[in-house]
Amino acid sequence: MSNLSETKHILEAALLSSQEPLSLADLQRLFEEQIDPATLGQLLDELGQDWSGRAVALVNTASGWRFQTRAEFQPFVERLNPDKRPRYSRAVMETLAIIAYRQPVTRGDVEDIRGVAVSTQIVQTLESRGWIDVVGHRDTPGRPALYATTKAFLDDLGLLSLQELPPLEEIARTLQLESTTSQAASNEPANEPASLASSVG
Amino acid sequence: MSNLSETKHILEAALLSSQEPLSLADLQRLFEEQIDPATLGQLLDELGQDWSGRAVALVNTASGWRFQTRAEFQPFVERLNPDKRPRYSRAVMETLAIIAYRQPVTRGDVEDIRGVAVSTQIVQTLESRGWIDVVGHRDTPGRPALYATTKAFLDDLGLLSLQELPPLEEIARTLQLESTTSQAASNEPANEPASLASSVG
Amino acid sequence: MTTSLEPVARIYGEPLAQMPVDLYIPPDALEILLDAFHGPLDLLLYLIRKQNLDVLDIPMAPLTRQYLEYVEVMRSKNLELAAEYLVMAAMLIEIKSRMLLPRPPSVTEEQDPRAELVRRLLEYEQMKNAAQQLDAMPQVGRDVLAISVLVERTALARLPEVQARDLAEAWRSLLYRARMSKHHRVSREELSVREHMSQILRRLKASRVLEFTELFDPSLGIAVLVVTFLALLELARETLIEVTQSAGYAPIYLRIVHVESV
Repeated sequence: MSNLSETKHILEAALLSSQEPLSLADLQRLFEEQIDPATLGQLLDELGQDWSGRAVALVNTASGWRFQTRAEFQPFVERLNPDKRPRYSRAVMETLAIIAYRQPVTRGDVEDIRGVAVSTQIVQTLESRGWIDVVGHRDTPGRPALYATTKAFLDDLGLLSLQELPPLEEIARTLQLESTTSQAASNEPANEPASLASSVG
Repeated sequence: MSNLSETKHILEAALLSSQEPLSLADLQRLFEEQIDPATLGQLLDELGQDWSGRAVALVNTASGWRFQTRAEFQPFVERLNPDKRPRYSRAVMETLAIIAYRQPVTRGDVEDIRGVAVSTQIVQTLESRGWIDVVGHRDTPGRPALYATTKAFLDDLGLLSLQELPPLEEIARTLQLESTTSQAASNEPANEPASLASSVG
Repeated sequence: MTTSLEPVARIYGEPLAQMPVDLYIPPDALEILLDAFHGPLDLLLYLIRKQNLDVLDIPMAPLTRQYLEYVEVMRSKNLELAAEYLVMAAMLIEIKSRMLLPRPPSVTEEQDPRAELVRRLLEYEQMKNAAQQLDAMPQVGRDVLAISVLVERTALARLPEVQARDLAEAWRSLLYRARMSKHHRVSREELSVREHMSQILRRLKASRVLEFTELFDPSLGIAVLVVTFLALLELARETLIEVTQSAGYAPIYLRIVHVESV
């Protein structure tokens, strides 16, 4: 490699023009001569810094590196293209959350947690977006499909791995309050919502 | 507009993220406040300069401004996406081989050897590639064109001369090893292409 | 004609003349609201949170009453009620009745009839919140755009690559098809002759007439001279060129046969 800044420009052009995130292996393939992984990492770091403070950023996702606009830029885009992409319904997002946090799960598992039937359409919406797929079948009657989230899901949310998902709200509260619960439960007062509300201190 | 450099970043992001070239009118629409056309022009100039010397360039096309990779970047992209290169059909390759080894030949000669008609399209494919051309006409009825391979053909195949083509004796030998019926072939019928070979040496 | 208002619903057989105050929903908004609740757990959570109740110490009687009132309203409006709402109603009533039974003083959490309901409510609430958080994250395509600038390609379409060995392969398949293997011998010299035949024709095409000696460049060596001469003879034999000499020792001229008619 004759020139590091030229190499950086090639990396930049590859990342700007690629439809999909590029892995380190992909980026290596750009060059005829082997490029040292440490150098590659350093160039990517530099590139990320070159782009800091701009409306486009270099991000590292599960499948690799890619350039994307920053969320703050979206209002400008929407002025240009007023038809914005619709948000997914709550049913879709809840199904997605359950699959993301509890994977692999069957549709039945999702239904148990949500307390309602999960329509085929909801599952299809997520499948056709490429965010979930069938990773196996549970060995129970009917052999229901087990769903998990895909790399594309992480990519589209700009995440490296599932560990980067927002942490679930602590269930610990339950345990902490359980002692008070049992006491309160033992002498349940008159069925007045007001008085009950007061028990929440 | 509070900040010109921020405006430039917005323009940059819009141009990078748009699938289509953006006209000056499109770019104006990005901003809530009217942006002075002279300022817009100046910012685009600056942006173009910021990108000079990189593998991606800002270009002004008939339908507006857009970013695109420079032509020099193409070999890198192709290394990244080694999509299968197109291949010539067997008919084209055989025609080319006959012209290369037996030149100068007419289309009729090629047809005699191949045993099938040679379409105009096949000849045109090789002519438009610049690999064969007409070097004369045979003085027979219809005065058919005589084809030969060109220097461009040798250049493109990385050959100094036709003698660097794989020798045909070897080809014949390998074939003989394979062909158990070679003796049967010795009493060759009259209409065999071999009659052409007899014209040489 | 009766003056009494048509009851909105009947609860435990008692007509309910009015919507529950805290549940009042404009009638035309009911369908929207039914849509807004994602099942019985969601509705229960709404009722609990709205009244600032502790999920871990749910007052079963009022909650059950309110839940049933709500379900009755939905039914009275002939809205298609998901079976899950009725299953939940039955569960709430069952829990409520079990709560009324005297319990031994050493009751543990597991034996609390509400435990399963609480577990489900908390798990659902956790996922509901997680869904909101996920939804708040920037999504490619919705909140951020993936960049993919145009790759400038040369105007020329990608052309097939051919190697010398591909030609040999093509020839080989020809030989095989024509069963020429026995009698067809092509030597390097012959190929070289054919190459020079093309070269001579090309030169004649450009200059129309060549003097015999112009064809030969002694600096290329004897082998080339010989091959050129052989090529010349072959061209003449194949009547591709005309070789003329007006008299003995006069210059020999070469021309393409009938080139003027081309």
